[in-house]
Amino acid sequence: MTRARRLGTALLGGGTGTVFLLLVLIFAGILAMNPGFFEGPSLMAFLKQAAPLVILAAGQYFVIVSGNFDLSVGALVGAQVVIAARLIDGEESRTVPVMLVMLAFGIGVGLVNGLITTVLKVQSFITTLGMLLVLYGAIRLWTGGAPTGSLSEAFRTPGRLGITGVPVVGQIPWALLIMLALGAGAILLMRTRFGRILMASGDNELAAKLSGARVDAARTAAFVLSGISATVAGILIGGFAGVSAQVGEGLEFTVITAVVLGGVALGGGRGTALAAMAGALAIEALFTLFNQMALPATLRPAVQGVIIIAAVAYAARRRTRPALQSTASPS
Amino acid sequence: TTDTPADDAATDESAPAADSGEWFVQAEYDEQLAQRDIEPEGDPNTPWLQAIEPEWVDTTEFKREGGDATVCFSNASVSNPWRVTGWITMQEQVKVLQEAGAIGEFRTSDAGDDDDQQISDIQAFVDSGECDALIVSPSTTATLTPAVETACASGIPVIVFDRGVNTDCATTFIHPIGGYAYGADAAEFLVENLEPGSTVLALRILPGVDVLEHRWAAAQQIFGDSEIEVLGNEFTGGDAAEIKNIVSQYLQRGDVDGIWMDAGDGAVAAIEAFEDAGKPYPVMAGEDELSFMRKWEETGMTAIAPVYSNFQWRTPVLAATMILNGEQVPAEWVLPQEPITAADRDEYLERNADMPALHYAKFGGEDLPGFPDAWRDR
Amino acid sequence: MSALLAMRGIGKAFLGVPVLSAVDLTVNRGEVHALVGENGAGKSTLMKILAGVHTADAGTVELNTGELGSRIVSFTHPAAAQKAGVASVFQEFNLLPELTVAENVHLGHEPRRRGAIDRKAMNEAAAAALADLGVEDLAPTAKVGTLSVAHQQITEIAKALSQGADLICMDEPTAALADAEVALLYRLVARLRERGVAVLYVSHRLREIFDLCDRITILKDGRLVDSVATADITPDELVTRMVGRRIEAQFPPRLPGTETGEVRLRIDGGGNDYVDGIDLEVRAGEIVGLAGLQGSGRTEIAEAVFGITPFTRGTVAVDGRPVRISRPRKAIAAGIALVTEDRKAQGLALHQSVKANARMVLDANARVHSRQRLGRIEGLLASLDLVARGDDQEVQFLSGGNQQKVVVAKWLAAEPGVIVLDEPTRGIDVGAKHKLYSVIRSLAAEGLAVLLIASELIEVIGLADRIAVLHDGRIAGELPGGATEQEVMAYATGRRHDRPDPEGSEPE
Amino acid sequence: MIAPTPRRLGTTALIYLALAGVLALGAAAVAVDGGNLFATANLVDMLTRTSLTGFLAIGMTLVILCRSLDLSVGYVAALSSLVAATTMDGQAANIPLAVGLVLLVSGLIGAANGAIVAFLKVNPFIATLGTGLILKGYLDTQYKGPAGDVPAVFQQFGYTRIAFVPVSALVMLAVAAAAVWYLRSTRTGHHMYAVGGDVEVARMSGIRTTRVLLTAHVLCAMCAGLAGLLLAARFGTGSAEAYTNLYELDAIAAVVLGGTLLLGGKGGVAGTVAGVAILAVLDTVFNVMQIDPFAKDVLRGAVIITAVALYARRQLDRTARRPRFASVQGRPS
Ligand SMILES: Nc1ncnc2c1ncn2[C@@H]1O[C@H](COP(=O)(O)OP(=O)(O)OP(=O)(O)O)[C@@H](O)[C@H]1O
Ligand SMILES: Nc1ncnc2c1ncn2[C@@H]1O[C@H](COP(=O)(O)OP(=O)(O)OP(=O)(O)O)[C@@H](O)[C@H]1O
Ligand SMILES: [Mg+2]
Ligand SMILES: [Mg+2]
Repeated sequence: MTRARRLGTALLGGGTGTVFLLLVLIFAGILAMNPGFFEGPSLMAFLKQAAPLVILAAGQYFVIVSGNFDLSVGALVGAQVVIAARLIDGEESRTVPVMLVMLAFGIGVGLVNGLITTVLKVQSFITTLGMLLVLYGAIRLWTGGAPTGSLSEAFRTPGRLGITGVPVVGQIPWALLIMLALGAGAILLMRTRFGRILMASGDNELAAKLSGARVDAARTAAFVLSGISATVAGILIGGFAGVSAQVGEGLEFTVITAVVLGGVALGGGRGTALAAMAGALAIEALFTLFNQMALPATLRPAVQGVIIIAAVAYAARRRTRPALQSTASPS
Repeated sequence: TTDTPADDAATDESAPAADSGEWFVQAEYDEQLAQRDIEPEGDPNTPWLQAIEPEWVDTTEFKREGGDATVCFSNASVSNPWRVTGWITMQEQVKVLQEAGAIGEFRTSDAGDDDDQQISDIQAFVDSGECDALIVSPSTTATLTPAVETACASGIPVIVFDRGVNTDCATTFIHPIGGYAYGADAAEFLVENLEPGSTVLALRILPGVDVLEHRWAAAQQIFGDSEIEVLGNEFTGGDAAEIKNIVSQYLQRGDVDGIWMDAGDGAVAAIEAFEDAGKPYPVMAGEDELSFMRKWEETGMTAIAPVYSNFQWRTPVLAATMILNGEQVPAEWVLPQEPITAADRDEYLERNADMPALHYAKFGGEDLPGFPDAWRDR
Repeated sequence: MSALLAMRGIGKAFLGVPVLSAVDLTVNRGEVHALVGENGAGKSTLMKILAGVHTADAGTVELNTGELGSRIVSFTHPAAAQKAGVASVFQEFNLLPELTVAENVHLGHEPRRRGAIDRKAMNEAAAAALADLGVEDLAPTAKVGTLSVAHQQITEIAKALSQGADLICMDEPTAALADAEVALLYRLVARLRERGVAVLYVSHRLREIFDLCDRITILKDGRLVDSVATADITPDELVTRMVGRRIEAQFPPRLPGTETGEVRLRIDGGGNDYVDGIDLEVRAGEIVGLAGLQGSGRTEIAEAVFGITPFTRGTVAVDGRPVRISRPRKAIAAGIALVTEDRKAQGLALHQSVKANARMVLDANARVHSRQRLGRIEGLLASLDLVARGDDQEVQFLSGGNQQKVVVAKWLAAEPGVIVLDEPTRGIDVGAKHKLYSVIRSLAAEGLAVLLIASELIEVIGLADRIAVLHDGRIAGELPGGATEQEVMAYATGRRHDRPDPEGSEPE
Repeated sequence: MIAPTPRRLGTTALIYLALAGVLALGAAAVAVDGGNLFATANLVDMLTRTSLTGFLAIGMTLVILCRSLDLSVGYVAALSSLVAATTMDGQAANIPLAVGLVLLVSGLIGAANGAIVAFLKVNPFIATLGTGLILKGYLDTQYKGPAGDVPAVFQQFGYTRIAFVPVSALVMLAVAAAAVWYLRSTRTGHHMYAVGGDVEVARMSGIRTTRVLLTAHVLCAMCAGLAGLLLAARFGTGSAEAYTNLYELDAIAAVVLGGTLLLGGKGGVAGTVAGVAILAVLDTVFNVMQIDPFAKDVLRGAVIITAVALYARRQLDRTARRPRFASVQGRPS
C-alpha cells in the first residue's frame, strides 16, 4: 500500500506527473500523423537516436538535484567525439584503449568541475560555463580548428548498430540497451545512501552537513557522473553519425530543459531520475512530431518554446496543488 | 560551409529585398549562371589569380616602396572546416610573400562570427594607423558596411573577400561566382539524373544567412521548372547527428531519390542514413569536402560536388601585394567556381590522398612550400 | 469597548486536509489575547490568515481599525493586512541576513525623502524602536546574519512595532528568548496595552500566558475549544483543555535505575573565538544544563563540542578517549549528537519526507548506519507522538512542534552516547514538551550523557542534575539541579563569579 | 554591543582590485610583446567593447539580484536592432519613434518574462530560454537576414567618441549610474535585494514581490533594447543573426565576475561594470597580442573561473559572527 502510494506520488505527485502526460500527448500526436511510426523498426530508430539525450539527462539530473548546473556537457560531448576521431584515426585496434582514455577524460572534467565548485566555491553555472569555453577552445586548438582523423567501425558499433534479426522490431539498437542499463542504474543509485545524501544536500546543505554528510564529496561525485554520461553520450553520438565539427553544440540547454521538463527543480532537492529521463524522451519525441507534421522549420523553435513554458507552468501549478495522500496515523 | 559571396554587393537597394524576406534577384541569378560558361582570364593552373570579366582599376595611389608593408586581416571566424582550410592556405601564402620580402608584418584578428566584435576589430586596425592594407572577410553582409566604409575613408587600400558588403568603396572585392551558381550546379545535376516525379530532400544549415539563402533560392527556381518533387527543406545546423536523424525519419515515411545540400557538412551522415535504412543510394549533391568525396568514390553513387572555391583565400594577400606595388586589380574579382564531377573526382582524391576528412579538395595550395604538412598535421 | 477583531467560522484546509474548522476569535481594543493549543492545533495558521499570508476557505474576518470603522476584510497579501493595521511576528524568522537591522525593521515600508529612501531616518527610527524595547546592545546598522537567534527575534518584534499597528500578532515571540529578554517583552506588552494596541499572543509558555494575557482562546485539532478570561481558569485546567487529558507534575522524576556512571564527555579549558576556559564534564546517565542569557555562548559551546566551530584551545575526551573533533562527522563518529536550535535552517531538508529526514544521520554516516537502526525509526517517531500524514509527507508541511520531533528522532536513530540538546523544546506544546522531558529522562536512564540548553530557566532547573551557568562566553559557576532561579541569574548576569580569571584559561 | 556591519563594500572593492590586476597583467604581457596596452587606440578599443555587454549586464544584474535570470536578452537585442532599423528606414525624423518603439517592444517582452516567472512560477532559466526560442522562431520566420536602414545621424551613437571615450560607452556608464541609484534609493530597487534574498520573507514583510520581479524583468529587457539600438547604430541595419553570439552568457559572466550572487540578494551594478571591463580588457589584450582564436576561448574561460574563485569563497560566508575571544587578526570591520 505504501509502495503503491510512493509509486503514485513518484509518477503523478508534484511536477513529476506532467512529463508523462506530455509524453503521452506527443506520442498521440505522432500516432495521428503517422501510425507507421510505432511499428518496431521506426520506433527502434527513434529510441536509438534519443538514447544519448536520455543518458545525458540522467547525468545532468544528479548534478541538478544536488543543487548545481552542468553547462559543460555539450562541449564535453563534442570534445569526446573529436578526441576519439583523432586518437583512433581509423585503427580498429585502438578502439577500446581510446574509449578508456575518453572515460578518464570525462571523469577528469567532472572532477575539475566538482572541485572548483565545491572547494573554490565558484557557482557551478560559472564553473561549467568556463569549462564550456575551455573545452571548446582547447579541443580546436588541439586539432587545428576542425576535427581530424576518423572513427573505427568498432567504435561506431554501439551508436549505429544493434542486435539484428529480432522478430517484429527487426533490430534492437545497442544504444537502447545501454540507455536502459544506465537509466536503471541511475534510478537505483538514487535509492542508495549516496542518492539520499545527494538529494538532501540539494535541499538543505547545512542540515545535511550537520548530519555528517560529505556534501562536497557527493556533489563532486554528481559532476563526475555527469562527465561519464557525457562520455557515453559522445560514444553513442559519434557512433551514430560520425565526426562533424558541430557535434554537441547547444546540447547543454536541451538537456537541462529536458530535466526540468521532468519536474526536477533547478536548485536541487526535488524530482526523480526516471522523470528526468522521460523529459529527455519527451523533447526528442517533440522534435519527431514537428518533423512528422512538416512544421515549417523556422517556426519550430517558437512552438517548442511555448510547449516548454506551458508544460513547466502546468507542473508548477500541480506542485502547489493537493497531491493525493493517505491520512495514515503516525506509526 | 556557410560561406558564399554577397551577391548583392554594391547594391544598397538589397535591403528592401531582405525586408520582404525575398532572396531571389533575377538579374544576379542570370548573371551568375552565365558566368559559369565564361572562360576566365589568366592561367588555368593558378585559378586563384584568374578573373571573370575583370574591370581593371588603377591602384598607383597606394603604391608603396620597400617590402615591409604591414598587412592586416580582419577574419570573421574560423568556426567551420571550410574556413579552417582556407585560413591555413592564406597563412602559407603569407609566409611565401614574407620570405619574398613582398610584405612585412601580417596582423590578424578573429571575430568569432560576432559582427559587433568584427566592427571593433576593424576599428582597432584603423585606429592603430599601422596597417598599410586591410583585408576583410565579413561575417555578415550588410552589418559591416559602415565599418568598411570608415576603413576606406582612412585612405588605406581595403580588400574584401568571400562575403561582400553593401558598398563598393573597397579597392577590390574578391569572390567566386557565387551562391546562385552553387545552388544551380547542385539542382541541375539532380534534375538531369533523376526521373521526372522523383523526390528530393533539401538539407540546409541555418536560415536567415543571406549567403546561404541564395543557394536555396537558385535551387527552388530549377526544381520549380522541373518534374522534381521537393519533399521538404530542413535546417540541420550542419550537425551530422541531426542530419542523419532527419534523413532517417524521411526514409521511414517513404522513398527519397535525391539529396540537395546547401553545404557539404555532414553529407556522409546523410548517406549513412540510407545505408542503415537499407535503401538504395540517392542521387546526391554534396560539396568538395573530402569525407563526402571519399564516400562517393567508395559507394560509386551518382553524385556531384559543387564547389565554393576554397582557393579564394590565397587571392586577397596576393591582391594586397599587387595593390601595394601599384599594379592593377579587378574592381570585382570574380574567381572561377567549377563543381567536381565523376569525371575529375578521382584526380582530386589522388591529389589530396593524405589530407584529413574535413579538408576541401579545391583548396589550391599544392604548390605552396608548406604542402602537405601544414594542412595534414593541423 | 468595541471588538477590534472578530473572526467568525474560519475554516482552512491544506492539501485537502482540514486544519481549521469553524473557529471564532474576538479581540478587543487594548486587550492581550492568548491563543493556545497543542502543536498543529492551527494557531499559526489562524494567525497567518489574519495576516494575509493564507486566505481562509470559509468564514469572515471583521476588522475595526483605523478611521475606516468596522468592515469585513479578506487579505490576499500581507501588505494589505499591514495597511489595515495588523502587524505580525511570525513563528519562523522573517529576516534577511544580508540586510542590516534597520533595513529589516523597515522592510516594505522604508521612510523616503523626495522619492528616495532615507537611510538616515531609517537608522534613527530603528534605533528608537530598539530603545523603546529597552535593547541597547544592538546597532541598527548591524547585519542581521551576524546576530544571535535572540537578537534576531528582537529585530522581528521591532519590525512589527515599527508599523504602528492597532493589532499585533506574536507567534511564540519568546521561543528564542531567555528570561531576561522575556522581561523586556513583558514591559513592552504592558506599554502597548496602555496605548490601546491589542496583542494576539501565541505561546506554549503557560507562565507568560497567565502573566500577560486578559483572555485565552483555546484551539484543539483546528477546532475552537473555548475562549475564557484568564481570571476564570487555572493553569492545570488550561492544560487539561488544551491537551484533552491531564498532565501530571510538570517535570517527570528521574527514572528508577538511572545511576550516574563514567564520565562520557569531558572538556578541559575548551575555547575558541566565542567561548573561553570551558571546563565541563558530563557523566553517563547525567543531565547537565547550560544556562545563561542569550548571547552568553551556550550555542557556541554546543557547536564547538559538535565540531561546527571547533575548540581551538583545550581538550575534549569522549568516554575517556581524547578526541579531536574538527567536523560534525567526527563528532558523530565519536557518538555525539546535536539537536540544533534552528530546526528549519540547520535541522531539516524541508522538501524531503519525514522518513528521509529521520534516517538522514544514518544515511550520511557509514559508521552508525545499520539495518536494525533503520528498522527502529518508525517506532521512534511513534514514541514521540509525531502527528503527520504518513511518513512520506514532506516535513515542510508539519507544524513547528512536529518538525522538532523529526529532528530529535533523526538523532536518536543514531543511538549516540552523548546528546547535546540546544533549545529542544522551542515552540513545542505542553504535551509534546512533557513527552520530550520524559524522553530526555529515559535517555539518561539508558546511560547517555545529556547536555541540555534551554532558554526557559525552569526547564534547566527542573531537568538538570547539574547546571553550568554561562556569562559572556565563560562558565561563571556551577549549581546543583533544583537551584533557585535567583541563584542562576546571579551567575548569568555576572553578579557572581567563582571561576578562575580568564588568564587562567588562555592558550599555553 | 554588536558592531555595525560594513555593507558589501568589501566585495566590490575586491572586484575593482581584480580589474586592476587583469589590467596590470595584460599591460605587462602586451609590453613584453612590444606593445602598449594604454595606447589611445587600445583604450578606445577596450571602452568600445564594454558598451554592448555593459547594457546587457546592467539589466541582467537587476534580474539576478531578484534571484531570477534572463536568457532571452540576446534575442531581444537582435529583435530590437531590427525594429529600430526598419522603423528608422533611413529617415532621421523617425529616430525618436524608433527608440520609443524599441523600448516599448523590449519592455513588453520583459513583462512577458516577468509574468511567466512571477505568476506562472516557471523557473526563470526555463522561462526565458523558452521566450528566447519563441523570439528565435519569430526572427527566423519574419526576417531573412539583415533588414532596415539606420540614418547616419543615429550611426554616430555607435561610432563617434569624445576624446578616446566612445559615446556608447558614456551612455552605458550613465545607465549604470542610474541603475546604481535606482537599486540604492528607490523602494522597488531596494526590494530587489529582499526578493532575491528570500522571496517568502519579502512577501511576509508586505513587499509586492511579483511587482518587483516584473519590474526587474522589464528593466532588464529594456536594457537589452538599448543594446539592440547600439547594434543597429553600429550595423547601419538590423540583424537577426545577432542572437547567435550568446550575448546572454557574456552578460551573466560579467555580472558574476562583478560579484553579484547568482542566488540573488547580494551584489550590485557597480561591480557589474567592473566585470564587464574585465572581459573587455581581456578581448583587447588578446587582440593586441594576436592570440589564436581558440586559445582565446580557453583563456577567457580560465580567467572567468579564476577571478570568481578569488572572491567567491569569502563572498558566500553569510554568518560571519563577531568573535568575542578573537585572536587579534580574526576581527573584521
Ligand atoms: N503550508 C502548509 N501546507 C500544508 N499543511 C500545513 C501548512 N502549514 C501548516 N500545515 C498543517 O496545519 C496544521 C496546523 O499547523 P500550525 O502551524 O497552524 O500549528 P500550530 O498550532 O502553529 O503548531 P505549533 O504550536 O507547533 O506551531 C499542522 O498539522 C500542519 O501540518
Ligand atoms: N556581548 C557580545 N559580544 C559579542 N558578540 C555577542 C555578544 N552577545 C551576543 N553576541 C553574538 O551572539 C552570539 C551568541 O548567540 P548564541 O545564540 O550563541 O547565544 P546563546 O547563549 O546560545 O543564546 P541563544 O541560544 O538563546 O540565542 C555570539 O556568537 C556572538 O556572535
Ligand atoms: Mg505555530
Ligand atoms: Mg543558542
